[in-house]
Amino acid sequence: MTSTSLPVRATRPVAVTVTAAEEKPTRSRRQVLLVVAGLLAVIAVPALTFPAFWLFLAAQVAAYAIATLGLNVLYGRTGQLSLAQATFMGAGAYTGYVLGSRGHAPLVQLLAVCAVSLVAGAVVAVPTLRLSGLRLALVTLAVGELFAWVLVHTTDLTGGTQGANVEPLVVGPLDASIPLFAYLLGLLPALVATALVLHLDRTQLGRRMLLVRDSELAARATGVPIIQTKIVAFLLASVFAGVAGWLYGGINGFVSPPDFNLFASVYLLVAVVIGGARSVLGAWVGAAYIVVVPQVFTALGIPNLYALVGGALLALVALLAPDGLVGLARSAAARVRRTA
Amino acid sequence: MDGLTQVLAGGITQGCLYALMLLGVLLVFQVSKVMSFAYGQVGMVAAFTAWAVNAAGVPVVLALVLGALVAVLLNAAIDVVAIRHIPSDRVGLDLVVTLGLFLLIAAVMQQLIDSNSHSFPALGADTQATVLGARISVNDAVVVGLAVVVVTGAWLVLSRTSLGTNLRACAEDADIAASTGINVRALRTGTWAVAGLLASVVAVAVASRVAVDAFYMTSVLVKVFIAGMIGGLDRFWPPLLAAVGLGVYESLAVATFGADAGVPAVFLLIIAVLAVVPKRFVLDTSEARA
Amino acid sequence: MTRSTRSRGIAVLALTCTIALAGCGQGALQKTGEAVSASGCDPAAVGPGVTDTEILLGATMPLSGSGAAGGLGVKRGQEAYYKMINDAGGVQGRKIDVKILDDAYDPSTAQKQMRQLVQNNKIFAVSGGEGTPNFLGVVPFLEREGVPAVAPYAPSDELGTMDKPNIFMASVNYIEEFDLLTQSVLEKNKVSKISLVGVSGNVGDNAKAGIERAVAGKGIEVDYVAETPGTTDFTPIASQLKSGGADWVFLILTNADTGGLLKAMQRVGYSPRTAAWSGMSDDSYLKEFGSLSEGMLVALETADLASDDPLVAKFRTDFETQTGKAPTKFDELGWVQAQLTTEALKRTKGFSRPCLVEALESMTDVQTGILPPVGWGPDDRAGVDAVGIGQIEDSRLKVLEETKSLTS
Amino acid sequence: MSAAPGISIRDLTVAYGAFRAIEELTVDIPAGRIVGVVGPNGAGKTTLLNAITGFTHVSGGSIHLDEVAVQDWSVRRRVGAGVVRGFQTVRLMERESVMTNVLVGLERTRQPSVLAQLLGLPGQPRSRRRDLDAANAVIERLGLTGVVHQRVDALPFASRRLVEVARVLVSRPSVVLLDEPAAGLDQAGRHELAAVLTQVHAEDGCTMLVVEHDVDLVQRLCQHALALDSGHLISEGPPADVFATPEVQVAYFGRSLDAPA
Repeated sequence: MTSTSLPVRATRPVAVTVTAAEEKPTRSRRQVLLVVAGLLAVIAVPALTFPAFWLFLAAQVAAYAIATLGLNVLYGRTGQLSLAQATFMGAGAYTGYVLGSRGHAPLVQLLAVCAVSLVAGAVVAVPTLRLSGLRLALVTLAVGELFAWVLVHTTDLTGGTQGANVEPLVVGPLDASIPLFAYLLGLLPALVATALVLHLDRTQLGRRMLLVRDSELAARATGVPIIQTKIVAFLLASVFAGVAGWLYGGINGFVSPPDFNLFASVYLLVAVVIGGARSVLGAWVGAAYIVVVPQVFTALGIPNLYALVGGALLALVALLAPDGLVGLARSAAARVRRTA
Repeated sequence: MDGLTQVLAGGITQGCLYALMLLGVLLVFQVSKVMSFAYGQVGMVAAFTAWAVNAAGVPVVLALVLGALVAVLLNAAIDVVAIRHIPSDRVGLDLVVTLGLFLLIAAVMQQLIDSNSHSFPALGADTQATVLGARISVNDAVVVGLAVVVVTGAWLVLSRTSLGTNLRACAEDADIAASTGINVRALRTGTWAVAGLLASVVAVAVASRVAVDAFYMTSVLVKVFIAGMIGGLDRFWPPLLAAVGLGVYESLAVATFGADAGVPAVFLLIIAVLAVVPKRFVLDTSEARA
Repeated sequence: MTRSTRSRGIAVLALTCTIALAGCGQGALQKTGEAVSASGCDPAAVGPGVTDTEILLGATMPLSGSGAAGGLGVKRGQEAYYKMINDAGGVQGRKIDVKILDDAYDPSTAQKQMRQLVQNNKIFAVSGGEGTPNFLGVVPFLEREGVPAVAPYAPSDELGTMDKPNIFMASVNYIEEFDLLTQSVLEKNKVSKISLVGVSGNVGDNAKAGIERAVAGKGIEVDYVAETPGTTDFTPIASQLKSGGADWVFLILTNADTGGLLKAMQRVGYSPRTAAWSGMSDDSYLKEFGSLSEGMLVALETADLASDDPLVAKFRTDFETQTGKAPTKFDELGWVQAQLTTEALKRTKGFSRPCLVEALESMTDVQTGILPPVGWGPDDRAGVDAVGIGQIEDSRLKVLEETKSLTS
Repeated sequence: MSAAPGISIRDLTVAYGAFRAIEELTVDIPAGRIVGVVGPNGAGKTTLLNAITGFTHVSGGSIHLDEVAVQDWSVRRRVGAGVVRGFQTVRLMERESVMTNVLVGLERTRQPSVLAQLLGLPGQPRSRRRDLDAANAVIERLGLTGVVHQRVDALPFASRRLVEVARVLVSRPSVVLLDEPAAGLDQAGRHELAAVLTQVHAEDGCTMLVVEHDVDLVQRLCQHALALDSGHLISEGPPADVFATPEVQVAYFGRSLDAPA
């Protein structure tokens, strides 16, 4: 084997086995246990210590995390800017409401929500498969405005501008009107969604998405089915958003058109970009931002600050820190490790 | 259908407003290859500032000039502070950054002034005459006249003057333009400033017909982008005519299907057009060249 | 342990531990609010939001956006009344604190704000409110949490009945109001066609039902244009009304939107006779849009500010001493809401919500001067049943018929 | 098609409007050899490469791999058949690791269905193991083992060039087309690249087409060379002979080397 004397920068030896490298650097057993323990703590703290109101907020964070994970796949990984992520949340929420108010079981609601989101996602994705950039953003914006118009003009079905009172979600023993159960009802699907996106990271489909985001030319040259990859990303995002909307409705007990309008879609984008468009942890940080920060600013008496800070952060983080806050934290931690 | 001339007159006036604003969008796109979601808000800042200053006692004309000045400086600042720092390989980043500015500018204005909507001085919208069975106000006439004058003026500047050729050179290839001594940065920021002026004129005209608040220009901007997409952003006359056509189309839809029909009519159009119109109209990704 | 099996391990571990937690969760287990039972007043029990020195009340109303005029007035009126009561020693030895949050006339924001008031700030009861669509957004939540609401200004056929036992209304719903308004228009004018422009949803539908009840069998055509809150461009609606050619246009929109529509109608050259809900009787509306509303007939829910009724006179002097300004119609509305809430707090035997409900049900024939006599009972939540009629002449309100009971 | 097909081009024409980038080109690229494509700027080198890979539409003539006519095949179909290319300006996933960038090159090999991948159905671990082994093999051969988990944007330019080459080679293609792979490398880097490509070619045995300016590199790396000038073939044969022919020198240096200065 020829000795390679290429001028490779002298890098600190990463703990990697000599011969076959894994997909991701394998961490030592101690690190693995640390991560697992940390995760359990984060999950257990709200359940044990939070008062009812903040436990309810934690449940909403979990529901929103599924929507931001969907946008993480569509925008963060595949680079497709959609301004209709909240619209698909609305489709899921109202499907759940219409079926729930007619006495259908939660499982039936969930299946219907996934079906409606898939169909809605396909209807939007297929005709726009050649579009990207501004054109895709404009079409998704138009779909959102049409959805809002339909909601307002179907008052007897959806409650129109008045909004709709959604029966709290009851799945087996878990009744969403009790905050702890609401937290669990939001958390379990969110963990499944998180595992799915983490798993996506280790599949060829995940890599196709990243290549489509970074260079469609290279994607063509390696034989990646670009259109199919975009559609799969779009459908994943719309189903994730549909389920998130359904859970939001079931937990919040009330849905109305402004919850799913253009600004809601923009704030979902703010969340994903601030958290870190490509990182799963970033999607959760973004979801927490969307739910908790408005409450804080309202408590401070200046609700308008949420839009102000959101706008400023979206512009700044997108420009200066492409990997978002989580990315910054990781590189800071890495730098600390390197100097320590 | 009685009042057809009224519907057409209203449509053409609205279309001229879209065309005037689209001219700003086209100039900016040619020079910076960027679409700014915050462009509507720049116009809103002009009108809202003018309203606030006027409400505080300053005469209307001075208030309008002040508002326009703020808008011009703001749009130029957006180019200098944000747009210049967008790395060319990050496709679509201009949308995300300007979406952030869209939210930021609205929130700042709500903080400085308020989040209510206010009625704007009529600027001649109430003094009307009936021409060919349609009620035309002074405001309408000014808008249409201004649109015709400004658009043809811009056409002449672009096609016949050295400034025009410099602009087009910048659009084609900034590096080559820079190599021939054109100060590309100054020209770009200057174009953004002119676009700011156009946006403030349109925003004031729209405010005089409707009302002014922090978000009233959003739907106008979306329709302007739609017209730009239909006509093609790298051309001149087709998109501007598409803008006027969109105004008439919208006005006809409202007249025939009632007030509620405006929103769906426009947005169904954009989905149909964008999904069908071939992609070559707009070079979205800068790496289109193999 | 390769990477892939490890992450599956995490998921399984997380699931088992959270299920285990479900068993041992503490305070957050029961439903957040106890179910309200009218008869269960236990004087010893102390409800949320009450301490030995303070009673915390809450409400949401539009303090920004197109409905701001109404919300700001009601807030001023309530705070002025509570300040007067607190200066005089409060109620049963406790000061009253009211926390009023902005809901921008939007059901979704109202619902979020009310959840914060009830679950986070732990208010004892809801003191009044302004605007129907926003309040209707919080009603399901208040019912679930068992929080009583006193005299919210949210006229609607969905409220004021026993299927919403927590909501004690003190205003006639829009079906009655527009029924009476249309009757008084028909008494004095020859009407061929009526166009109604109303806030889309329950408010507009109620107004339309009221008009149709009044014109039943009289061969008068009625058409209805729904307006989505937040509309800024009224030219399309104005031109649609003009092509409809009605000689009377009835309006039930927020103050700012009503002004916007009247301006647009003037611009397209359409000037029919107009009539509207009681919001147009407020001074801020008259000041800004009075010139556009010449001859407009307006329903009246509260007494005329210039009335010589001693109780109204006392209100005027009290309000001026508290705020140093003359009251407007919405100030008057806020003042009476606080007055009714305080009356219930004075009467309640114990400071738990069931006791407050019992006190409210004991209030029959309460004379405030501002509203017609207010009366509730174990199965009566309507409160009042009277509407007056006024007319706008050169930007000032002239009372044609005082607020008299519909039934008498 | 064999593991290293010959590429036979018959009067190939590629025109952009009136401009003919390649005109009536007829040439046989020998199977299983490393072939250099040389010529001044604008000679049509990259256009030839684009035509073979399907990125540019062919106005006339034919391209055969062994006996199979491919000029009408889509890019994706050609890639599936093993015709894989690199780019003049490196196109990688900048914020991803070297391993991810190399693994994506296995796209053209049999991959489980989208649904199977999404749900992690059985059959995944086996194909993942196979992909990882292939990636590790080429990473080791190109000396990138030390930086396998580093983000590409943290690597020096030379290593990033090698990562793209690794992505091209990982699926063991039958035809490899590289567009100025040594551009931007210093002398040592060029020699190293030539050594690596020669060694990989010797082991894998594919037909390799390298568009390159550097005369020394072509002579060191290529077993055969084609010289193009404004769309025409002006010389063909072993690199030393090609660079000796007067027409090539005129095209390259503006005059014949041995003519008086």
